[in-house]
Amino acid sequence: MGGEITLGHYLVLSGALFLIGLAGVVLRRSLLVVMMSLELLLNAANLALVAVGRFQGIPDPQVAVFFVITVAAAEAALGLAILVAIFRIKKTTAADQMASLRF
Amino acid sequence: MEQLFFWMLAAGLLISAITVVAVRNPVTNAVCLVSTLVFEAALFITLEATFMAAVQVIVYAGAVMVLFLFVIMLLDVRVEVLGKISWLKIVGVGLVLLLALVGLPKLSSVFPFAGEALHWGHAKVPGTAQDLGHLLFSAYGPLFLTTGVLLLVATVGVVVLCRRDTEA
Amino acid sequence: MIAYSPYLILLLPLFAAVVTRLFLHPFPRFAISVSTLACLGSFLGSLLLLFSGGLGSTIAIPAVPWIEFAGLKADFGLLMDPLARLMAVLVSGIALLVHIYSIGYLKEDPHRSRFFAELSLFVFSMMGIVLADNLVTMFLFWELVGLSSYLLIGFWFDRPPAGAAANKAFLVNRIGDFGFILGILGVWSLFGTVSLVDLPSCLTASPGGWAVTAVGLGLFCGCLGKSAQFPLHVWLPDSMEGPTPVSSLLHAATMVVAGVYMLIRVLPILELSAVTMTTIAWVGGAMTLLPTLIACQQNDIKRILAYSTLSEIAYMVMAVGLGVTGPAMYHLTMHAFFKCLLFLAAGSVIHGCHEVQDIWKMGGLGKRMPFTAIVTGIGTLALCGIPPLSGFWSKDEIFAATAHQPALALVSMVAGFFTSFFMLRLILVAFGGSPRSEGARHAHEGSASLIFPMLILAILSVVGGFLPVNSFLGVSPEGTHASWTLWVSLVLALAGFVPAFFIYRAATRDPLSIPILQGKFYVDEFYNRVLVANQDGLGKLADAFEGWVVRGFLVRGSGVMARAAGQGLRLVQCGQVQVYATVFILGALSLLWWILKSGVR
Amino acid sequence: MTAWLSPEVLLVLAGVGLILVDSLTPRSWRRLISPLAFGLALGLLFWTLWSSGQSIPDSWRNLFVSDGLSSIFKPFFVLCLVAVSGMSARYRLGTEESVRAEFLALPFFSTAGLCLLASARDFLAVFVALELVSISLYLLVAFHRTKQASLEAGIKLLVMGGLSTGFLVMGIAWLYAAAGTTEFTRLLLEQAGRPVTPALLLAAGLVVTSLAFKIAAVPFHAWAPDVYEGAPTPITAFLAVASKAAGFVLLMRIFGWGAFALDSVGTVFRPILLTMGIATVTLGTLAALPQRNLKRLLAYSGIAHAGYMLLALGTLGEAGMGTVVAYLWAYLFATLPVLIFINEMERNHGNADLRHLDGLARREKGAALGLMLCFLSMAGLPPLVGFSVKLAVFTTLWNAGEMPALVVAGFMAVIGLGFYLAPIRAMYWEREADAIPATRLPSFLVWVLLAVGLLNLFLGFYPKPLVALAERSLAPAPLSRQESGR
Amino acid sequence: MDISYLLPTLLLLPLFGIGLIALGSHPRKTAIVVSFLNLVPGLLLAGLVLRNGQVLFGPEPIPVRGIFPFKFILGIDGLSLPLVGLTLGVTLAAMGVSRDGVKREREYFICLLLVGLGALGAFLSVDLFYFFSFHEVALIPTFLLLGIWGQGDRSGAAWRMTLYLMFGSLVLLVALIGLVLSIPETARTLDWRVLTEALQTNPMTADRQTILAALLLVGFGTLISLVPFHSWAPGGYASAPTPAAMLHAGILKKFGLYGLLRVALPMVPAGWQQIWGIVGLMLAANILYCGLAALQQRDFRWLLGFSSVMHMGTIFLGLISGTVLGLGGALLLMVGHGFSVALGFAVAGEIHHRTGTTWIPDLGGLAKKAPKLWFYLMIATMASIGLPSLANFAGEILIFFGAWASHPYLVVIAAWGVVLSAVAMLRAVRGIAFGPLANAAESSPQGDITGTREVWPFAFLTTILFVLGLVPVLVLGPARPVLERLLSR
Repeated sequence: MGGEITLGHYLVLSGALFLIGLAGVVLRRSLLVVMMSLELLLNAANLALVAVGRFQGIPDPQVAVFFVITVAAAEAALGLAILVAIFRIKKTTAADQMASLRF
Repeated sequence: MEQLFFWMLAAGLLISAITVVAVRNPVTNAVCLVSTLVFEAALFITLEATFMAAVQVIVYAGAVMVLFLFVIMLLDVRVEVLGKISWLKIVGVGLVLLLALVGLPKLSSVFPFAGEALHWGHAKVPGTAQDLGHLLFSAYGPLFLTTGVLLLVATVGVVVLCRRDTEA
Repeated sequence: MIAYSPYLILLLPLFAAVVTRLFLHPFPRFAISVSTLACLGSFLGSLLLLFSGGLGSTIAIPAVPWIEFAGLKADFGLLMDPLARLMAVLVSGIALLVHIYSIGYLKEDPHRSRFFAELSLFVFSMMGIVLADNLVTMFLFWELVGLSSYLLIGFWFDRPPAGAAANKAFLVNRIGDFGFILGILGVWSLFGTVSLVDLPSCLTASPGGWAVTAVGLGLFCGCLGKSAQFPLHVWLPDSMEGPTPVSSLLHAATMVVAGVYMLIRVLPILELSAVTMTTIAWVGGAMTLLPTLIACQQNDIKRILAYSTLSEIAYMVMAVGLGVTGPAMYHLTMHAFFKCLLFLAAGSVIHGCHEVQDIWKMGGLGKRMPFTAIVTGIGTLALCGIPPLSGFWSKDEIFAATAHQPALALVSMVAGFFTSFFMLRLILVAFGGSPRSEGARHAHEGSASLIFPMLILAILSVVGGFLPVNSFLGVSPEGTHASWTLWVSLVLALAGFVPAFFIYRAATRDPLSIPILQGKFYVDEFYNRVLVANQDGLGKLADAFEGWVVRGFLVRGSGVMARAAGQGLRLVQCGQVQVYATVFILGALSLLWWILKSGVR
Repeated sequence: MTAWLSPEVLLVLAGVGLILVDSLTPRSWRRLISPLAFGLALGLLFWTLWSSGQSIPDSWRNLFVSDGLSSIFKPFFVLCLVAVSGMSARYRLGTEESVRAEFLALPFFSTAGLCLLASARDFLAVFVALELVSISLYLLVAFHRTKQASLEAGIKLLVMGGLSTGFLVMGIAWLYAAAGTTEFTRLLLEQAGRPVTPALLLAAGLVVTSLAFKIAAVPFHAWAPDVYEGAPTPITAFLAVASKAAGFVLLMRIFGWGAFALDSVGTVFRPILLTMGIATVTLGTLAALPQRNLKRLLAYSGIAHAGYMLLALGTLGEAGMGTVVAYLWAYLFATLPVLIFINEMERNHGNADLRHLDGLARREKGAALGLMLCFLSMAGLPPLVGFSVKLAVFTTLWNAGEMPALVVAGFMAVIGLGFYLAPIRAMYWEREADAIPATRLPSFLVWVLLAVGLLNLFLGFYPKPLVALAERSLAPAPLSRQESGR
Repeated sequence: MDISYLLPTLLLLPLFGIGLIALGSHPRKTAIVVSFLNLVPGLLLAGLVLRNGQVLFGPEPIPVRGIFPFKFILGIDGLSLPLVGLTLGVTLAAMGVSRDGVKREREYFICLLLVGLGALGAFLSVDLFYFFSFHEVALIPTFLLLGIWGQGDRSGAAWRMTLYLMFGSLVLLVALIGLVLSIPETARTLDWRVLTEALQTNPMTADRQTILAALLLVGFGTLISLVPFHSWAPGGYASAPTPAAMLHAGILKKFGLYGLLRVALPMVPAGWQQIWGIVGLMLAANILYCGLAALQQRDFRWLLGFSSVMHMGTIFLGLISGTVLGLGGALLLMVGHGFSVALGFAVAGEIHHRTGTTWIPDLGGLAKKAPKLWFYLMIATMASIGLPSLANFAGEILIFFGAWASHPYLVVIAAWGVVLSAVAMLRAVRGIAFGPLANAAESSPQGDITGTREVWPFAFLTTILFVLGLVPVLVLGPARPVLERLLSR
């Protein structure tokens, strides 16, 4: 199983997760999944934070994770609320249906 | 030991994350997201951040994801119809892959301590609820208050956006 | 203050012009009086000046400052040397006669007060040229003469040809002035002064070479325009569109001889270069002959006279080119008398025939207008240089000067032959035979104001030869006389009458038809086709370039480009949030890549 | 004790108070809620002005700082709040009328977040404050939930904002990884005298990305036009002025005094910021040319202005910072009146199409004059204040030797005139008055527009006050360069 | 007695007038009265300048460090005096030929006054910031004047003019920034007197000077419509309402020339040496190209516009002559051209008012129908083609004399330009004034300009043209020491 696990491993992992999140944001039509992908982004950051805190020996990143989770929750709640409102008038959550404002 | 857990969890994490992005059924997406979060919580534990792991499971997997599922059920979202596969998407995926395989290891190597090995029990940082709580209420007190306001705003928002029109 | 009083001869006409133009416009009678009296005053003043302070000497008069700036000094000063004084008398005198003549000639014209205002302005400008003490102010008046002649030629502005002729006159003069101003600039840069008084003393350190030649030719160019010499002669015949008094004033005594006068003034400079002098002499020589040829085939009475004027002035130019100013001035004076007489007579004919100008539509006028016929005859004899009339004496001196240039002498004498030919043609056709038009049948003599000036001029034409012009100028007559010129020229002049008499004795239409002469050697056509058309063509090109390329392509084009770029950028803004996200991510990634590139260095 | 009565606290209290008052009082009192909100905002403005530069509670010191910059910009944000409150009071909510109190209260929270941002000295604080602002803005933008445009704008802002948040958090994580801290001064001290590490640069790059998003710099700008157009106009004003300013305040703070105020970092970021500035100016100007919607026009114009400020900032010198401060104030004075007017226009005509301006000069002379002055100020024509600040930008660029940037900025300023003149042309040239339905503006608004327009003129001729502001914001910087050991 | 407060008075009076008009006084009368009253401080200041050499108002220049180191200083000396006089005179005349009953009268006269005010401020400003800003004050009023009250292709003309001028201004601005930043930071100032001195005692490197000179050339060149930056001018003037065309062509364009004389030439002398060749080409193009284009114009206003552009070339020749003579001639020609072109546009405006067109082929017989108008048309024409005794002639001849030594070829071109302009103008005069009455002229209700009320602006401009032509020392005298100082350094 290779060498020892290092901070680098965790950072790569978090980076990969971040990239997957980005891909989700860009590729998926459903706004619900887009928002899930945004959660992935934050989670990737959380992973990095915790790992860094562990290796740097400081507790502050974990506090940051705490705040991030709070923010993520608020953002998710609000986003879902907007989605519900959108669904009420448009009966869809497809991102490409939301393009009346343009040019 | 560390290696075993890390690789297992990492694989799980990535697989579920890819599933979140790749699968078309929203319920599957949501469930996989939960599993991603749980895997991540497990990874927190490998990093000896037990309290954060608990928060992750309770708040994230517990609360936020339930919210997602609720909405999915509420809206009765169907399986997503595939959009056109445009060159943009192919290029995007290709780029992601390229970056993941080539860029990330290189990128990660630039950070200090990047090569420091993980050994359980040698954590220099306390990860208990008490320690974090102390920090949260003293040094980061103002921010904690601010997050309170933030949640208030979110609450108001949800109420405003999702209320039934009784007056109209 | 009294020292400035000579300025009155200059300012009186100006005053008349301004007052007439601004205040007396609705009152023609007052306008005419003021204008004529001013001219009279100017004439008397000139006479007084001519005889005061001794003949042949220079009177010093303080200058009025105009431009005195950074080394350039150009003031309004009066140069009161004998030449100027004689010229002033001549100009104002002729102008006075023309004024008197015009009173009768334009009795019925509703715009006559404007005419007199313009006439006064002309007198003022002409006196200015004569009296100017430096080249810059001379140029100033030079231009003003151009303006007033423009106004006078275009006096009947509702006749389209008048406008065209006025424009042509002004523009051709402008071309001459173009050379003149460059010549003045050259004088200034070579000799450091533009003052005519200082000029002779500055010439001692003559730089010589091509520069002097160029300067001389530039100055001569001014003369070409104003004195209507080849190749700038085309305006003068056309300018006959103006009222006849104008023709006589402009083309007899004053405007056209300004060029000669100016040449005499700057002669010291011209003499520095033999090339210049030769050029002047030969241009003059050629111009004595060419117009006389053309005149033989012209039918408009005034045009015939105009071509004759071209030829006569060419004699003066030639004389200057030969370096003899005395004969030139002498001829200038004599020419003023008889040519003015001829023009006034022609005016009288036209007036009498109710605006008929074509000699073939006249005929039989000798009986109906005997006085006019007689003075025309006198004028003709004077013009042709038949002794003892005025023209004979002056021409003789010029011919004498050509004695050592036989080619020139020959050309100019042959011109005398043709002059006699066409003048007799004119008299025979217009005054002989029987009337050939309604106007000619009812022809009559004009009023006293028409007769009087003609009478004076006729007397002067007869006795003018005995006036002591040379003593006015303070020079002694040329000593040596090569007598052959006298006889040859006289014989040729008399010989000219013979063919004319036989051809035109009883002709009712022109038996000769020589297209090239009728077409005036096609110089006008050449100008129109080649020069004007080319310049207009360039103008069209510039205008099209301006319209299409500059305004259309560059200006509007850049606007369109900017707008198109804007439209293009809008397309990225397609409304798809995921496209935005892609742009965002790509932007962020390239930013990181850039940082890595420049940071890891 | 008074330290606790900082604007942020009072703003939150006011917001909560508004909601409480609304829910606790009889329904018939509701029409008083708008004046109340406006009054509160106005009161807070005076309080902020009076208490600016006052010290903050001790326990906040490690997260927040009270210095020249914050004391200049807190009033700025509260001034925006006043305008937004006034505009909100006149905004037609339609079916949302029952939640007007929330509509009025939420900007207070958002402003609190902005004020916190203005004095944040720790990236964690930046994150939390920024999220407070963002989340309130997501909500406010989508507030008009029966209007599709509003919702669409909301979801677009949310997606893009979420993305940017992701980058910010990742950046913070990397900052921890690179330096072990997110506190500005410590970051500075940590790195001083050492060769800069790529890790720190990368982290800074991520942070800058999210701030560039905030100020709508190319290529992170794409959300701005759509969101400006879809959002309720008062919120557009808030986004266009306050939120953009906050981004700049942070950029100034991190590049001017804290965190990344190091030459070694600067040499890397200077070309990046300048390039971004050039791109932003160019895109904003060119894309604005074909716009017929006044709100979109303003959005692109705002992008262009961000570009100019970014160019000044990109020189990373004291002069550049001062310029940005002055520019932001000038931008406020030029943009806010126009948005106030657009708010009225939407109230009367339902949208912000340029043709509603036709013949305005005949109907509303004062308002047209005021608007014209504002547009001209935005275009940067002397003697309006917009010119003075553009002059400062050009001067800064020349002084820094950034000729390509200077040339582009100059060219774009000329092209920009092309679209700033469009509304003027509509107001003054186009159709005659009788062809247009007459809807009068309230006279006090006319006076406001005119007064602010003339203020533009006055400040153009006499920019001393702006200079003073700029100098004050620069002068007493506790996180001064000396501290960083240089 | 210190009466330097007359300087701000010059600016405040029009401002006061604008206020009065905005508040409801009779627009045209107010504008005329204000412009007339402004002559009083103008004349007093002229006297003061003649006696003292210069008048200054405002704080003494001290170097100020910071972002905006400018001070509001007004000043007038022998160089700006003629231009201030030009502004006052042309403004008065422009107000005089304006008419009652224009649509949206108030705004119209406010815009006109603003244009005049801007020019006046620019000529009076000692501080480069205000020097620049005041010029721009006129930009938007011009845009509005063209757009609202213009004729023909007013929209295109307005856009073109505004964008062009803005372009020129910005290039100029960049150049000015460059100039100011070329002196050490401790001595930094925007006062052109101090700046000139500083730059002359410590000149910049030649390369830098060259760049700045090129920028200044493009900037000022656009403002004075130097080829190839000229194409806004003819069309703009053709479309502008009469008083606006008078003000802009007569006064505002001179700002660029004034700026060259005041700022550009003395501050970067070595730079100009480097680009003489290009400048010569450009001004030759101005004279020949625009002269030729003028030949082809069939609309009188376009013709005036082109001929005005063409004259800029001649003035420029004076500026680059490098002699006091040439500079003085340029100054004189600036003033003369200002008055004459204003007169020309005033006449064109009257023609347009009477016949509804300035299309020359449609016109004719003006001399018969309206002799007074014809008289002034002749004066304008003669002035513009450099007829002696009018101011333009004196200026031209001085320029020719001044530039002869250094640029003989250009002088030849310029002299030929005089011929070209004569051809163009006289053709137009022939078309307009000579010949039988054209239909357009016959159908018009009014005839000649009559009565003092209509005639005085024309007579006023004509008088000034004659006075300056006959007594050029009025302009040259006070300017001479300034110009000499300018060259001696």
